[in-house]
Amino acid sequence: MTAETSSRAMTGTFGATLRRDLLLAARHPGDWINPLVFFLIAISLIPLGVGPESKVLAVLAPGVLWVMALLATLLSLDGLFRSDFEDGALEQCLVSPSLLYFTVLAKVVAHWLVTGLPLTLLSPVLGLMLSLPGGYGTLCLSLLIGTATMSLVGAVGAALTVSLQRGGLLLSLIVMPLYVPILIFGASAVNDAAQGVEVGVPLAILGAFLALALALAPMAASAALRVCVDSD
Amino acid sequence: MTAETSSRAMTGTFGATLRRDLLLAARHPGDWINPLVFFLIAISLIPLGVGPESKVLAVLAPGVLWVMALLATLLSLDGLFRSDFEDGALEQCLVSPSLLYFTVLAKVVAHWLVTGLPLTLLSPVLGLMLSLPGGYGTLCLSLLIGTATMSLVGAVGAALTVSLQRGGLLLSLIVMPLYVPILIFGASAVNDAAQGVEVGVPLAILGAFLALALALAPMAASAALRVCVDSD
Amino acid sequence: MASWQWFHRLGSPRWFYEKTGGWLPWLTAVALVLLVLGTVWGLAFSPEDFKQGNSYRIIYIHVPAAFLALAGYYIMAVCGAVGLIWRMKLAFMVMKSAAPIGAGLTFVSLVTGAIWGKPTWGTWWAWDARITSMLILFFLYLGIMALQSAFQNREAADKASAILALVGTVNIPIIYKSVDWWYTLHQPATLKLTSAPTIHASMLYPLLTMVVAFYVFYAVVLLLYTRHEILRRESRTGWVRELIAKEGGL
Amino acid sequence: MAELLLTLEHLSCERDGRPLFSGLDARFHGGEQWQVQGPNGSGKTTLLRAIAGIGATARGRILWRDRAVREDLWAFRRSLLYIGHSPGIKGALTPLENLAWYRALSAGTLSEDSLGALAEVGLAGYEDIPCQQLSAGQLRRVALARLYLSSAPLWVLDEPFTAIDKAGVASLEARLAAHVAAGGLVLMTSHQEVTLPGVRHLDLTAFPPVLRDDEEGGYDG
Amino acid sequence: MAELLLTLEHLSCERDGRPLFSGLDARFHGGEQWQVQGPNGSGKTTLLRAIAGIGATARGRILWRDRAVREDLWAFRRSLLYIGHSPGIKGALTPLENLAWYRALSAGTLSEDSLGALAEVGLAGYEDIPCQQLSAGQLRRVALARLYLSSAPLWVLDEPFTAIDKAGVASLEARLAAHVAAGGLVLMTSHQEVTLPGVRHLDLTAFPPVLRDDEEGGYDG
Ligand code: HEM
Ligand SMILES: Nc1ncnc2c1ncn2[C@@H]1O[C@H](COP(=O)(O)OP(=O)(O)OP(=O)(O)O)[C@@H](O)[C@H]1O
Ligand SMILES: Nc1ncnc2c1ncn2[C@@H]1O[C@H](COP(=O)(O)OP(=O)(O)OP(=O)(O)O)[C@@H](O)[C@H]1O
Ligand SMILES: [Mg+2]
Ligand SMILES: [Mg+2]
Repeated sequence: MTAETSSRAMTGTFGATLRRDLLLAARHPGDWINPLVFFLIAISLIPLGVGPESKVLAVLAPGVLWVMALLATLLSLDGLFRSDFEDGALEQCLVSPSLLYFTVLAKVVAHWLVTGLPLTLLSPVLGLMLSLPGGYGTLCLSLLIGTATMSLVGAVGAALTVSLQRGGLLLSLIVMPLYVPILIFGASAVNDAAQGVEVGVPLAILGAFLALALALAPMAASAALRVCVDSD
Repeated sequence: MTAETSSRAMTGTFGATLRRDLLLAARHPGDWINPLVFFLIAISLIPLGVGPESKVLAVLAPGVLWVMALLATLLSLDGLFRSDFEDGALEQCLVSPSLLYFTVLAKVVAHWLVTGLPLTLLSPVLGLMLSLPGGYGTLCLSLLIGTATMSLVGAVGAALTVSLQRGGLLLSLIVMPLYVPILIFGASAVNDAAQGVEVGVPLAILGAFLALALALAPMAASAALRVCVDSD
Repeated sequence: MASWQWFHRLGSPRWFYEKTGGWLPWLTAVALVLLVLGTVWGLAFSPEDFKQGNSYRIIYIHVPAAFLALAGYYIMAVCGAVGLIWRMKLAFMVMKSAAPIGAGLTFVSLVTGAIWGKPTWGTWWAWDARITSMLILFFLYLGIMALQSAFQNREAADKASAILALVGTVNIPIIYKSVDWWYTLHQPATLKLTSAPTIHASMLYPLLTMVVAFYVFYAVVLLLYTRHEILRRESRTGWVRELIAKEGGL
Repeated sequence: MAELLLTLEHLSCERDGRPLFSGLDARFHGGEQWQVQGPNGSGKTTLLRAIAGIGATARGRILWRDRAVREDLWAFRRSLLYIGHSPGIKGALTPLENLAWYRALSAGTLSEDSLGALAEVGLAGYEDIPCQQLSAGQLRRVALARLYLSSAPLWVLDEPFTAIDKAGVASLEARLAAHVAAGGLVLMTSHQEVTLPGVRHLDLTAFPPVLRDDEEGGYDG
Repeated sequence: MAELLLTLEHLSCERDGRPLFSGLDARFHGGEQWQVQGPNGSGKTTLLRAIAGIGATARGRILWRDRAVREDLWAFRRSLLYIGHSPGIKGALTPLENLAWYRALSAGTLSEDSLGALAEVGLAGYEDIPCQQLSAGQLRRVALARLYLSSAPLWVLDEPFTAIDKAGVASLEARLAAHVAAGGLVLMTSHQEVTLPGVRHLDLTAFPPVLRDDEEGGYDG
């Protein structure tokens, strides 16, 4: 009941939920492999549609890599709260004495660890496939920050659509406009880096977005969960 | 019991299922509006990633339009049998005396009417936004045939993944390779048309794909449903 | 508690319905007069633009619509916040009504812009910074409407879309700034808009009239939508039944 | 009355390689009502689904009127009404629309009087309300309305009384009794007390699983 | 024993604008066991969820130990064990892992002896099997194992006996009786016969919905 025990209980929730979600990801490898595969395939479709000239592809590469990473993140978001909602675990979170904030934060961190991070690690390979001329380090760094921000912002959308039967595409609709700034700065950082220009500013701005999202998104998502869990 | 009454029963199933699915789409407008919106938004993201120069965009336009139409179809497929599976209607189809073939065919036709067709009708507007220089008629025609084929082929994937909790992305993985030929001929038809070249051949090949899919896909999907409905 | 009386009453759909019934005719009249005045002035009496000829006259619709599209989003979001904080049902009703109107105005400004673009730029569409931001604003509106309609449960629909609207307000300035930045980064030299200062006073006054007219017009439409929404939501309550009985079925 | 309808010959089921029961032999006649019993996880649902032909996990033979079911699937399915755990009702459609679709699917084995059937299950007045606005029990009632429409002789019902209140259970039991009296056959499970006169019990624990030592045949079904 | 724990003051609920019940006043004391009754669709689930604080569809006041629940949510949630329709069990995790997460979530109100609790609900030997391989009843048993761990005084149980076989129901009833004997309070629904001595009944049909005629306030909550 004291502040101290309660704060211990909070970190307990965070750790236990993070551990649980990572365990779930380990048991269902599809959950984190699928976004990767989507990223891979969607990018390989581009040369099939646009044509194989590497000069054209090099111009496209930063934009296409970022757009597809964005779409892959977006599509993986639908599962963030969905399965917990369907099997009733989410309503147990709502009635439990733990702060929902930490549960949500833990779920988002787990989500990023199993989608954003592997996506980032895969991106240089796909950059090669699209003949990206340079800036591989910036590509990774920008995706690292960007995917984390996208997981956070996306959690709000996932929470808002959790009780809707086919929320997946609605989620895209809600969240995509919010991703525009991230996409713009991320893609242009890679573009600049590929042309050898200084990229401090866009990366710093991406970092600022991340800080903002970290402060606000879990709160908004918790509020959204409380509102939406009872209704369909 | 005679062949005649049974054939009447079959067309009855087809008609009733088609009507039911269209009714469901009318009651849940999100189901068919969402893929459209995805198409719209995903295409609008491309300039944000790649840059606004209309010359660059014009080169990309046919490929990007086709890739995004393909992704939109793909994402809408997950719901094709999913909700019927979850609420038990699918197992009722399996135990009913009607041929599953007609039920599946009706569901695919309904799916195309509410996703492929509107997507096709929207595509010229998006072509304009990407500064597609010409070939709007070919764009529509190729998408019309292509989306129908994709709905049919996708039904097999949707059936195979119906019992998997988060089949969505696995579905993409299964179905995307099958879509590659459609994408190649579709995009190159539009590309040719934009440059004023004759497009009879790729369109004819697309038509042949459609005929083939029409003959085989509903059968394969029915078989897949029988196998997959009981297992998770 | 007494000082909150007015606030309580403001929150009552019935009070709102009865009060606005009186305002509506006046507002409608003002909107019509201003619209007619602005249109006639703008179309018939203001001079031709020396570069664009008569095609520029579409700004008399385009610019007011664009202004209101943005303002409408904030009106909607503020209503959402009021609804969430004070649990005021009326605010949610206004918010729900504001979404389609705002989306419609955004759409009008996009379409008139496109129509204007054809004679001036020779293309229907270009990824100009303002146009792009407008398009994204349109998506934000669509998202809110889609979310609103996806819920079966009205209360959840209201609260969920209010949360989304608030998240959107945090984002809109960021989106505008980043699209600006993106555009200046890539800006192709081929396109140049006629910039604001070149607008001559004789063009500006009718434009201002139209802007005011659009604001009043917006208020009228918003009231109509909200009143309709009130009737639908309160259709089970006594006063609406009485009203319907009195008016002999709507 | 005593016509032999359904025969199970040496039926065994397993889930994920774990055998549930084996060597199940049983003969079901018209005019009988059977309750499959067993504790949680003993395989009741699995057995009923195997009989209905969903899931390919059974080995052994299932005969309908002395012919293997697979030889004349169509005839068997026309004779079967299966209602499982999930009600199979679309939330966006009204009860009437849901039943209309089932009628189309049934190839003539469901009669037309949906309104009457809905009244029988206590949903008069709910005919035109989207089903997602119904409670758990009301939703099941929509699914069970088919009991008042079906002319199929074999009814396979997996926990039909779940979420149904007492008055509802009593009227459903009366309906089952009427079906049985008309020469039909009912196979059901229920963890609640079933108060039907003459109900017979099939206890799954009487057919304990044996670990198959050899897999000679390698055929299933 | 007779400590006043939970008070409902003039509670009304509606779903989608359709009122379910209204003017519900009730006082629940420690050492009591209440069964909420009413036919299908009368709003039992809605009431229990409103008490647990899920869904904002209730108007009226809910007091816990004479303080409005909203004023000290944390204390109320520490005193509450809610088990709803859905078991809330992850199929990919084992029963032990599921319970471990619930313990972390419970801020100290669940004790540690998961193994013992699983044995009590008859799942000894199933501790390390992924829950998706359990039957409907076994899954519910995992959820109900929390009854053997919880030190919360208020238990809100929505149809806890669904899909549980007879032996299971009997032992759960014994557990509920022990909780009540220790001064706890149980609120539950069940369409099955509950054979607990001294169970009280709250009949929702006694609080018929009234159409609210005025909405002067415009506030809900
Ligand atoms: C789809 C296309 C277009 C959209 C969405 C659009 C959007 C907007 C918006 C949002 C505003 C008012 C906001 C502001 O003042 O910054 C505006 C004002 C204006 N637009 Fe457009 N526009 C479009 C096309 C055009 C075209 C083709 C032209 C002219 C060649 C044009 C010329 C102007 C002018 C002159 C103003 C008012 C002056 C000003 O405030 O800068 N617009 N437009
Ligand atoms: N989807 C599944 N995957 C793997 N195993 C399963 C699955 N569903 C059930 N089982 C296993 O099969 C066995 C039988 O399950 P079944 O559902 O037939 O039991 P039941 O007798 O209907 O039980 P209940 O009374 O709880 O409904 C159970 O022991 C369970 O462990
Ligand atoms: N998701 C929902 N949306 C709208 N209305 C609903 C929803 N769920 C239930 N209802 C309505 O609310 C009413 C009460 O439902 P509730 O689930 O509380 O009933 P219940 O007493 O628990 O019934 P049961 O015994 O069938 O479980 C029902 O009449 C139903 O029509
Ligand atoms: Mg079962
Ligand atoms: Mg209930």
